[in-house]
Amino acid sequence: MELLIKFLLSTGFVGMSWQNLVMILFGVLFIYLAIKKNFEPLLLLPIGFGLIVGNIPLPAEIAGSEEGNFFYNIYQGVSQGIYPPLIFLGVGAMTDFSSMLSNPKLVLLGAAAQFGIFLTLIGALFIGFTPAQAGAIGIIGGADGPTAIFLASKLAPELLGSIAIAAYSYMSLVPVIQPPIMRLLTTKEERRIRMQVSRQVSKKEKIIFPIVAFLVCTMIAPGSMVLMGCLFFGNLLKEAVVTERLANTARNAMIDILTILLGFSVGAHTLAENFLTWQSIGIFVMGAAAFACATAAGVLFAKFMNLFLKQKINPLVGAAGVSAVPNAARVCNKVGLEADPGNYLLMHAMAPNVAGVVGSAIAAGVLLTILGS
Amino acid sequence: MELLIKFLLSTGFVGMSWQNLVMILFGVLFIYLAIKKNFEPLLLLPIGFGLIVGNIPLPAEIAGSEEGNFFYNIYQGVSQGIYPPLIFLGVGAMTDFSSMLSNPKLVLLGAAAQFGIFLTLIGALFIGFTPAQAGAIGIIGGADGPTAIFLASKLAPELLGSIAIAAYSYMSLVPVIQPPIMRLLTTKEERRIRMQVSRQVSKKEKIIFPIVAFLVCTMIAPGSMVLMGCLFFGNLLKEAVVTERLANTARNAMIDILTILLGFSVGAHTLAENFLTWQSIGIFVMGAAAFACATAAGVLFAKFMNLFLKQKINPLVGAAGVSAVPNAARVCNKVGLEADPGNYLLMHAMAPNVAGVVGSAIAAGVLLTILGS
Amino acid sequence: MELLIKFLLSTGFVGMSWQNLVMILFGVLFIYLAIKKNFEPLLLLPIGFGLIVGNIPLPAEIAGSEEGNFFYNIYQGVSQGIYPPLIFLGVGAMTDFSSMLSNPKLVLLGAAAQFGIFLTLIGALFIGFTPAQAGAIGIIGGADGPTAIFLASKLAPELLGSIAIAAYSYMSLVPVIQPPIMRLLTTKEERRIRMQVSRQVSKKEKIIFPIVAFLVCTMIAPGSMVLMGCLFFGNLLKEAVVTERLANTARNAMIDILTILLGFSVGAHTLAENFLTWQSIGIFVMGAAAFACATAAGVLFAKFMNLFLKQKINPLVGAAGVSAVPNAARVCNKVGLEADPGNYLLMHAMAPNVAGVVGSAIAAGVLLTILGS
Amino acid sequence: MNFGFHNIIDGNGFGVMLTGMLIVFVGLVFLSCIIMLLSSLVDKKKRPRRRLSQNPDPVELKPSTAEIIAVASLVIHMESERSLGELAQTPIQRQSRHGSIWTSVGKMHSLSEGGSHA
Amino acid sequence: MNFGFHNIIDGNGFGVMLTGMLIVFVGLVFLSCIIMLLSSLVDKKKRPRRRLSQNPDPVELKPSTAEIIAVASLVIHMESERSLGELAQTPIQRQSRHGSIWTSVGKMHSLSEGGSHA
Amino acid sequence: MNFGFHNIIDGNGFGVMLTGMLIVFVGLVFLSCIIMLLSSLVDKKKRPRRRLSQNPDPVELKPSTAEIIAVASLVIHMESERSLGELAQTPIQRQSRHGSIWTSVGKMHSLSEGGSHA
Ligand code: NA
Ligand code: NA
Ligand code: NA
Repeated sequence: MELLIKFLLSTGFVGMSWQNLVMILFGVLFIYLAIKKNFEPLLLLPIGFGLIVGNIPLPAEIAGSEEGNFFYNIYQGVSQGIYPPLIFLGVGAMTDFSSMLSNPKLVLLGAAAQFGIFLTLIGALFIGFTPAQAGAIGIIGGADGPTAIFLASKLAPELLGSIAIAAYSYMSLVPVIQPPIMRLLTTKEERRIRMQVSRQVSKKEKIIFPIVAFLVCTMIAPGSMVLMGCLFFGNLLKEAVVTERLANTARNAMIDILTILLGFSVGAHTLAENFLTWQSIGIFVMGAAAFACATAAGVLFAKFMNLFLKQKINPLVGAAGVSAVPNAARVCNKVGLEADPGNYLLMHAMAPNVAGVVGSAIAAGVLLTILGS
Repeated sequence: MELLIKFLLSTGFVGMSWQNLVMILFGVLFIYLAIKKNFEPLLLLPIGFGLIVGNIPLPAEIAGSEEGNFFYNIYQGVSQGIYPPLIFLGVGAMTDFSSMLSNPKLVLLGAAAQFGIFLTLIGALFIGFTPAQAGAIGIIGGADGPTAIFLASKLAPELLGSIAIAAYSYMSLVPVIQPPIMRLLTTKEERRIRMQVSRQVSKKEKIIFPIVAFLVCTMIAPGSMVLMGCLFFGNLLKEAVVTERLANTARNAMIDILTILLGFSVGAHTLAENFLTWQSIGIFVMGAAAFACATAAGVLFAKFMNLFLKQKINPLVGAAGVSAVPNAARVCNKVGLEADPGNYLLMHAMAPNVAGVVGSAIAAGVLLTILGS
Repeated sequence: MELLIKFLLSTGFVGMSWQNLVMILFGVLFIYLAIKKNFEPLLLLPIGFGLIVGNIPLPAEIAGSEEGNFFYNIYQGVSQGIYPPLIFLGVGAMTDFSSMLSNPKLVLLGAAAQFGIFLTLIGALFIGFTPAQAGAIGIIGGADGPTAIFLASKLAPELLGSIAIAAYSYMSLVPVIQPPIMRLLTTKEERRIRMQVSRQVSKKEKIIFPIVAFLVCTMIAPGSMVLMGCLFFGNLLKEAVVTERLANTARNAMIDILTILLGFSVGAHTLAENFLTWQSIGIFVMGAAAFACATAAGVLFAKFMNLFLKQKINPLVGAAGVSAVPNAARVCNKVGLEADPGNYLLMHAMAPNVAGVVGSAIAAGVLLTILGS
Repeated sequence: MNFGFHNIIDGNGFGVMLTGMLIVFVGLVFLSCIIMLLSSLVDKKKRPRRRLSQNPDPVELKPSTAEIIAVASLVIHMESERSLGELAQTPIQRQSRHGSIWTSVGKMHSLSEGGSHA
Repeated sequence: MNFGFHNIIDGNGFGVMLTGMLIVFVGLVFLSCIIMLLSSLVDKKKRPRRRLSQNPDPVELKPSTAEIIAVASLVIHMESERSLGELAQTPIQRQSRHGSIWTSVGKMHSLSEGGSHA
Repeated sequence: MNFGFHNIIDGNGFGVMLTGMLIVFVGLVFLSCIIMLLSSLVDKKKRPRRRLSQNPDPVELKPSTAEIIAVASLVIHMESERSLGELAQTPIQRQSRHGSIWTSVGKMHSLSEGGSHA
């Protein structure tokens, strides 16, 4: 009988606090958004379910010590910084840089959009985060999941959950955040600008690029070595046809398995005490700001470039520099079509889009070097 | 020359004991059963070969310390409780709960069949096992591989090999064990009962179910949190079409890789000194008892329910409550067809069948909470 | 401002030594060979890119302690001896032993070719390597990647990079190294010998073989237990049709993922200070010698066997005993066709070819037992 | 190993059994109630799911030559995708829930909607 | 959390920002220069890559019967390879070997002859 | 590094060589004996395995319209399976680098030439 009592006392109802409940509701919310609104479902659904799983109150004797606990074990891949680079490897094996290779000057737009990162960093410092935390929050503006999680795990593990969720949420909110800013900062004429068709890129270029690009980027920002190494290694596997089977596994089985483990364990480690804080609200506000600034920076820099270029750029593609591949590029295309049906910007927008991935990885490297203990 | 002698003394012939030989023969036996009799080949073949590999006598200087040893390393996934939950995740991504959703009352049969677990536990206590060991042995009656291995790794690691082998052997012996009991406990009329066709289940239900089910189960039995979390997470990946690629990898590449590692390392860690014991015989006897009791409990409870239901249940489907997915359900169908060709019970039997998986996971949670140190 | 200086001082340009540069060039070279010359691309391309990544000079504060470093983490699978056996498992799931089963006497050629291993060992001792190092270098003559890496990680981790690179380079240079030796040691008449068609092998044999073969090999050379266990386990998964899905994953997703991790991390751990040494030159010279000796030994032993056989063997197939599957077998076929268009030796050459894999695994076992600390 | 009922008493076997079965039943009863609730909550109007037989009988299908050409083009299309190694990265092929080859176009749409891991 | 500009000064926020943006720009400017160099270095003569229309219009394709036959052979071949996959689905499917009569042989063969990578 | 025969003597090189080669030979001789035993033990009556030609020649095939219809239905069947999300991954299938269906044969080659992991 006392066994039964003992057991009942161990059930989830006992010790279920309102925080737990709120967290579980958040989990349900993210799952809903993933399924209904298609908000980065591959990440937000696992994170959402992880939130639910991680916030069921457990009696001490079950939760037990961290070690040997399943979720603690699979979370090692995050805290040790193993999953994100390998996922980045798979991303590299998916990414096609040819649009970027075909009109290199659009790369600069990918640089400009990183302005959002650093402005957010300053904002985060202002509202009282430590420099390391501010760096991790700023990277949300990079609009790049693995990069954000990788940097957060190094600079501010305690904020990782909030940062990951903010990053992925805003990446899927790009179609909501960007258009008004884009319209605000451009005239209808500018949005109408048609860009010349981009040249064909040879296989040889595509193969040499990842190697050279890796050297350049790591030389200049050694902190981005791991991310860059994996991204461009994956891309080389893809472009060097001889390793197609590896590239294929990297972008399918491998990235899927890692995504499951990453999302699920990140969610399960986002506990009420870390998530239901003023800090998180700050993080989400900053994140929104980051995306807005990044978009604005991209668009304005494109207009700035037009002052010097005779072959004008359509400033809308500047907004794609925030990365958030491929959503941002699609948004550019959409807004472009509104202004001029028949003006398809997608392929042009892909250039700053992928450049933005590289740009935010460089930025992450800089932050890691400067702010990393 | 003395090198040669030294070497010869290190060969397997020296120090090959009769126990080693018996174990190797057991390994060959399981491989034979897996291939010829199709006894859960995906698990018993790796375990069988693992038995052979693990029981070759090695000179100390080769076997070396546990650490750094290949089989010790891959076994960590078992002893740390990492493989079984992830395999369960893949199982969730394979399982279709719609039959269960379409007639919920059959769920109770999945509960009744867990009686086998606890009766076996008492039997195991009786013949002198410790409570923890008895719990691990009882779970064999759950007829669910990952659950059994997971619980055994927590409660009685020293018995894991015997328990895993017993569980999988009996799961594949279901077509031998169950029919006589089913026939004994039912009249021809009862076996003839036809059940109404089950309603269509909407996508929405299928998506909401895993979330709700997880909450209910872990609230009531927090000890089952990890297993339930993985099972229902996998199922959500499957039902939420947006994550199809993850579900697909989870039920293919991921579960296959883990099954290889689990089976092979479990086999290689089942050494003569742990396996060739009176305990093992006890475990196998208890295991058989567990399956028999579970079947009987399922059938009898179905008949008991019929006392109150106007829409009679065919008691045969009660036997499917032991899980052992999908063999038990097939057996029900087969025995049903004997009594009345044209009375297909398979879809009805799937309901208690999958309910049994949930049931035994809950039971495992309870045992973990009560008996876990 | 001082931040900027601090950062600039951390860039790759500072502290870039000529050794780093040479290593990076080596990396580029291997990638070039992999893509253009199809030199074992699945391994040499990852290793090549790894070389580039691993030899970018990093400031201490980034490189940080070994622990927690991404490349250090994924390298654990190599230093702990986890990847090579699992890759060997996948190799087993790809390998078809039927040609070997259909004419067993050709197995001896796979033994003869291992002579290269031990002659190289002596050569390596001569030029001043320690016995353990010499053993690791000798295994290059085994012409078997996973075996070489596995043994090197146990006997001479400091040489692993050079040995891995040497092994894979020479495996792909087989079409260059072998033919002259083969022509030198055989008369046109011998090269013209046609071999009788080999008998059909029954499924049963193919299933029993891996089990028996494992027992025989590990009994005689217990040190080869892990490699043999994985090779023949994989092969059993393949031949026992019931586990086809496991075999399929083992030879696709699993082996690909492990190959990516192995190649990349081995490359990234091959640093200038270990690679740009006289030792490496010694290793490459010895490696070439190893392949040459192995080829010669195989061919000569085939001629020796012909003294006793009435059903003559075409001595060319002896050269396939070095393994380097399937290149060596193809070379035999090619050289055979030169002498007599219409004399297809491929299927015959596959027998010593796969026997060579087993042979070098046994040799590795012996070396591990004798030279392993 | 010493037999005896005292072991059961010492191990509180019956207590464990009763608690265990109770919890299991409570859990699953609860679950089945929830399921009943669910089915009443969610909208009742079911769009009947197309049931595709796992090995369709050629004779039953009777495709026109037009359909055969469509099949041809589909295969070519699939091949080209696969050989370009690009389809691999898109969930869509597995994601599309429609059984008919006519949705091979729809696949390309869902392609552009495929979520990214990045 | 205490607001205030002093945080920014203490954290040297502007220094980080300037350095960061500088490096990012230097990096990507550098990169785009390299890309321009690349495209001028590599041989200019492009072999036009076959652009396969993403949704092939059946009517436009008009395959000859020869092509349809090729499709047939391709499908047979794909089936025989993919039938490993078929085996690799659910245990139920693994038992029951349904599917095309044509490929019942191909299954084990495409296996045992699957290239030896060892 | 100091050259010299003494190294070999100190390292007992010849001992290792002799032991090694002996063991390797014993092992493989043993193995080949076992294989001979095996082949004599197992039942001799072989059911001749049908050999599926590795590169199906379109001209050789000459499928009847019935066969083509079968192909059509097979593709539909494959599609339906795939859309049911059951397709197991077979990377080898995607390994082929050729864009045209005419190289479906080439896939088998690229399979056997896919380089080695070992
Ligand atoms: Na970015
Ligand atoms: Na059960
Ligand atoms: Na060899």
